[in-house]
Amino acid sequence: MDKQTILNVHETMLVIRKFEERALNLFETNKLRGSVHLSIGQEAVAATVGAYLRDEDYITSTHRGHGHAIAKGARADRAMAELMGKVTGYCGGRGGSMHIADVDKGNLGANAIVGGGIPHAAGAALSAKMRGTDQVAVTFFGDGASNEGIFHETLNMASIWKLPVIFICENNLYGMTTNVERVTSVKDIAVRGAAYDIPGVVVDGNDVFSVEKAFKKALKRAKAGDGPTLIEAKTYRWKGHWTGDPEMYRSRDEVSSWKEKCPILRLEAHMIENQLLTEEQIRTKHQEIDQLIDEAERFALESPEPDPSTVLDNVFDEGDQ
Amino acid sequence: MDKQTILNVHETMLVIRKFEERALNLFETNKLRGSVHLSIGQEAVAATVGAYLRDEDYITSTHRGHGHAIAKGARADRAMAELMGKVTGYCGGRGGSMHIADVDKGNLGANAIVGGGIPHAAGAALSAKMRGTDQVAVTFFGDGASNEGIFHETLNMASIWKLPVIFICENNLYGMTTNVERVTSVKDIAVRGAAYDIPGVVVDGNDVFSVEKAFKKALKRAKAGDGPTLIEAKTYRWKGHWTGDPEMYRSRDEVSSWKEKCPILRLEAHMIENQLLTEEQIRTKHQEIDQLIDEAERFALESPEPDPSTVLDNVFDEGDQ
Amino acid sequence: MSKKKYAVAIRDVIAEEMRSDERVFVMGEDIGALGGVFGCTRGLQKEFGTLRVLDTPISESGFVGIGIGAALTGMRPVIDFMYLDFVYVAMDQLLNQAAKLRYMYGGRASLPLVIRGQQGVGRGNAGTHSQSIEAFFTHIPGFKVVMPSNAYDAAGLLRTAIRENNPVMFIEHKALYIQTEEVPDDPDFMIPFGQAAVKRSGSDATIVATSLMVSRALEAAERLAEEGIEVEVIDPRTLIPFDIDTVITSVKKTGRALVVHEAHKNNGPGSEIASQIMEKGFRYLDAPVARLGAKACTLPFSLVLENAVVPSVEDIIQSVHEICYH
Amino acid sequence: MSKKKYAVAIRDVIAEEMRSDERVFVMGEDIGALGGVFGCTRGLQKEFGTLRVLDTPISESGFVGIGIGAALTGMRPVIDFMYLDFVYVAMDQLLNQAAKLRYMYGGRASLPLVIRGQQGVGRGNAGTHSQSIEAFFTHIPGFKVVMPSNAYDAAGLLRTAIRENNPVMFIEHKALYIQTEEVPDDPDFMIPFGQAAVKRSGSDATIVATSLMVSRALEAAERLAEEGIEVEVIDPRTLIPFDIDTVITSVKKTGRALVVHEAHKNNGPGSEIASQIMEKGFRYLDAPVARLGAKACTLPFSLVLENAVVPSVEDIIQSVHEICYH
Ligand SMILES: Cc1ncc(C[n+]2csc(CCOP(=O)(O)OP(=O)(O)O)c2C)c(N)n1
Ligand SMILES: Cc1ncc(C[n+]2csc(CCOP(=O)(O)OP(=O)(O)O)c2C)c(N)n1
Ligand SMILES: [Mg+2]
Ligand SMILES: [Mg+2]
Repeated sequence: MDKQTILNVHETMLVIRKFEERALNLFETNKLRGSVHLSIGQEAVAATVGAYLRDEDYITSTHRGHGHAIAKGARADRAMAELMGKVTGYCGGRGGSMHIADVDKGNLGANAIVGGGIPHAAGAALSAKMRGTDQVAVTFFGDGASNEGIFHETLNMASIWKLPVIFICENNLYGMTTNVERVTSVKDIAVRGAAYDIPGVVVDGNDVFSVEKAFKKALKRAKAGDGPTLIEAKTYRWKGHWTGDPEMYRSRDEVSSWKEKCPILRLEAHMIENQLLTEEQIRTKHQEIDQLIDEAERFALESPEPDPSTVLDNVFDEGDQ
Repeated sequence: MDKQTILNVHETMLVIRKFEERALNLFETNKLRGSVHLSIGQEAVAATVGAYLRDEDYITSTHRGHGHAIAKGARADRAMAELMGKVTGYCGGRGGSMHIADVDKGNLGANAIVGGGIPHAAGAALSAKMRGTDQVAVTFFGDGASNEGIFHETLNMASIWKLPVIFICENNLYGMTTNVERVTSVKDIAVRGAAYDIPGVVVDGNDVFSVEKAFKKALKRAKAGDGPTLIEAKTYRWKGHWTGDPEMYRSRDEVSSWKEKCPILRLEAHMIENQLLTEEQIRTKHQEIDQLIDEAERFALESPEPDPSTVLDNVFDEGDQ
Repeated sequence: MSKKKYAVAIRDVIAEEMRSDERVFVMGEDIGALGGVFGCTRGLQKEFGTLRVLDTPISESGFVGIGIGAALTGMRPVIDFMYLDFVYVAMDQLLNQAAKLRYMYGGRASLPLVIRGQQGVGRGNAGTHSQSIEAFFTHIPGFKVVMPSNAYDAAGLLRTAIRENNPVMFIEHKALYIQTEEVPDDPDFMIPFGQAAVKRSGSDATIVATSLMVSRALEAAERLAEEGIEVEVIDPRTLIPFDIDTVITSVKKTGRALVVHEAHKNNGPGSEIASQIMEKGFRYLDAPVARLGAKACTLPFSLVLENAVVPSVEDIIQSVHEICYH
Repeated sequence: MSKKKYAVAIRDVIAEEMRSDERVFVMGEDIGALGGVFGCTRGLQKEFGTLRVLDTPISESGFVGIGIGAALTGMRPVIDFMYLDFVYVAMDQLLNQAAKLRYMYGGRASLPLVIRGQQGVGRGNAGTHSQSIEAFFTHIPGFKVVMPSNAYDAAGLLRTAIRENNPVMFIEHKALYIQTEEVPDDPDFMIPFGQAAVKRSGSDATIVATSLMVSRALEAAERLAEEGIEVEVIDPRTLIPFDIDTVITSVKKTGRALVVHEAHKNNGPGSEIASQIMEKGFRYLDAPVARLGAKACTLPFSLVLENAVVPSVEDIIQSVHEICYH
């Protein structure tokens, strides 16, 4: 990873972290409502993948999708406005946290149905292949999603059609309150790649360089027309599944041991060690992002509510093809 | 396989073969209608598995299910009556060829939805486990079905719960008109077992002894509480996917090369070689079965049509629990 | 009688039925240690163990199918769907399998199977977590369809459902779980399917309302009474079977009817009910039967938009005005 | 004009649209070498290759999702469903995804996606291969729903569907594929959605009939004419959007209406249509709107039973008698 990419990945991780910390705060103070799932602790995966995607590449994401959206270029202000259901949000307040999308910029959407977005990425990859472009599609999903039938169906088709799609399973050890081991028959979800003749690789999802290595290889493979890769990133979510989760399914020790593996602190240590940024510069960066998030919050709070008389708009596209 | 079992398997194969040949003939002479899928050429799998199941064990089957039903003890006459939609059929004419079931005898049903019956077998196995019996459940399905999501979901759950269920994939090289290689990302579907930590084994589906060996091992494993096994039986259907299939997707040569591997002739050669039956005795057996099928045909033809005034019966079970 | 929340009433009935019938078990996502997202299985795994309170992977189609296999072979599964919207991924197992197997097998099998889940608005969960989708199960034959609007009914109907020999869609409402009611302690307390409850009597118009809409209809009725319009409010409690007789008896008296539900109005369950009222009560009708349901768009995330989509007390009042001053 | 079978009319429109628009492609099971079980894609793979006529594994949920991804990114997929009954395994991708994404994304995406499949009785395929399930797509907002009853309409409506920017359920009927009709050769021949066809005019009663039932309604009308009852027969052609104006205009004249479809009567599309007729035409009605649809049981395999379940010409005649002599 070159210096500029490292700086980008660092910045993206900070935006994700601080965006979500703020979202949690706004939720707790009743300034936003609904289902808000935080990816705090998992930022390295989204940020690293995002750094290697171009605008024209595609992603699909999940209920835990703020990080993926930001890494694919979403603005914090419009994303925050969407979390508040405001008209300036990415979906004009129609979608909320679980459906942030920006199709023109290649974010085909978060998806509130577990596994629901996986085939959409494969479809975008098929479309790229049909249109003869070198676009690549990435789909993020959780350990839990790998037990849905649609995971299986999509990997099989992506393999036989050699689609330029990369499957990224963020194994954060839990699906809601359920430990992955209790419901998943294999230790490493990556081994499931073999059932489709797809390379499966396990990476440390809290280490940007580990993610980078596997992802670059997958990108190369996809662009060469050799088909998909399944990457399993072992990581951890620090917060509850949902805001208010009593978290009785895991110990404080487990949580704090993972906090010690904070992907941001780890990258910052590397940056200091390799003299990419000083501690001072890092602190300044944090402040910059804090300001960005302040600004996003203000924008979202000040944005208007949607007009109820528009509620039936956009069920259909009435325009010409 | 002991002598008696060999004789049983041989007889079962003959019943299946002759039942289906007759069904085809009746279809072609407009005496029965609808979707009739024949398993001619694949008899070794059903017959061998059936020989090792007890009445209290369970099976679930597919649209190509006559053989499985017969091997699980279905009478040819009531099965033929069902193919004609007669009131004496296993389903009183409500289900037809694709839904023959005899739940009390452990046949939980053929299923016209590809993959639809796979979880039912796992459910029967779960039920056996809950009720503390040593019953085993077997589900038959095709190569095509292994690309349905429900295959994936069921194998995962069967594995984590160590259910006494055996997954038998009859890979007859085609799903309808589509060669398995064009739509399936792996050469051997058996390798998919590894994605669920389930042993996967390939057998020669036209050889009763090859099926026997794998199935006995799977039975032992299931009864020991060690969980499921995935058996892939490579075999071939001699007839079209449906009655009337123009079969443009395969060559005559391919079909005749597989006819040379006829599972019945193969077993008969073995029987003669090992002096289990003489040629004469085999001929007599054939005649016996021909008579059974004549009788079944007569029974079916002479049975009454259902009474239209009963059409709304049995939507619900109105009885006490 | 004990005062209980709707969620607790449900939990208690499941527990009692599990105690008295070994064949009853529950399966679903996060039902064990958590006790379900809404607490409807709280404490059950501790009492009955991990086999009879079976936590599943996120594999709805597969585990509904497994429930079917278990039901065919002597067990009585109660499957927890968390959000009923997720049934779409399991629709084949529900509508082609559970609903049809008994019939297709000529009546030679029974499927004692309860599918429980909650639906509706109330938590800002947006389009795929706020739907009301009972109409799928009233259209394809094979399911009994139950929609309790309060804790008392939830208890009585759930016991009937668990003891029923047929597939039952037991449709709860997320906004009702904290609703409290007196519930009989009788361990055999059951409410038969197909018996509507007349929640309020009146002579000027009949409202048929389900689930969360029952309370809105009652509120509207109180406000209409202030203007001298006396509304009869009927909660059918089960949609399959449907107690049309009670509705027609009411319409004979009032001559006017409105059907209110949270499902989409277009081709919603109210279309069937309105059509039946017309078929059986045409000569008593002084006005066309009115229908209210969610507007024809996906449920939006924004609260102001969501409120504009689902029938409100004001919408009900306005609709009653329209049929009364027709 | 050329005389064409319904199946051929469909095939030709797909081929023409694929020739004139590179973004159009077809995917589904056994559509390539075989050309589909009913021949609707015959010859296309030869002309357009294996990528644009894409044979899929038996993975309906996955390939509908892949179609959605392709539609979101500039392609215009036409997905072949062989038997529409199989949509149940793909219901989430259809009803939670295809139907909702545009709305949930605030209108900032379009989904030009056609789902084609046939339904209905006619080949003795029993319960899971004979259903008529348009009501799912008229209930959940987001799909246009098209039901051509003849080759001419099939051609004109399919071209509109393929050029439409929204998800379309294009619902064919297995018993109509060999039906023949004159079809315009104009490569831009389109029939707009939402325009009913008055198939026969009459003054005594209105029949609204869809798909296979249109011909049965016309046959019933001929026989009723012999007894002096003149029936107007309307084929709405699309259910979403629905041309209620043409229906009400007719009911104004006749005062009597019957809706006939092959889907189950209970909560079927006829419930919505009957309710709308009542809402908008109450004062013209001399009798309750009658409905005919499949009885409330799974479609049985036996032909005598199947015939007892689906509306027949006799059933239609009897129903018209009932509304006329009300
Ligand atoms: C089809 C479906 N089933 C269940 C749910 C409820 N649900 C939402 S998130 C979740 C857990 C997902 O786990 P995982 O895939 O590991 O993602 P994570 O939340 O850990 O990021 C569940 C069960 C859903 N949204 N969709
Ligand atoms: C869900 C579903 N999709 C498609 C079909 C149509 N169909 C019936 S049989 C069949 C092929 C099945 O192939 P395979 O599983 O290999 O079984 P085989 O017919 O070879 O025994 C297909 C596609 C169906 N019945 N159900
Ligand atoms: Mg997880
Ligand atoms: Mg096959």
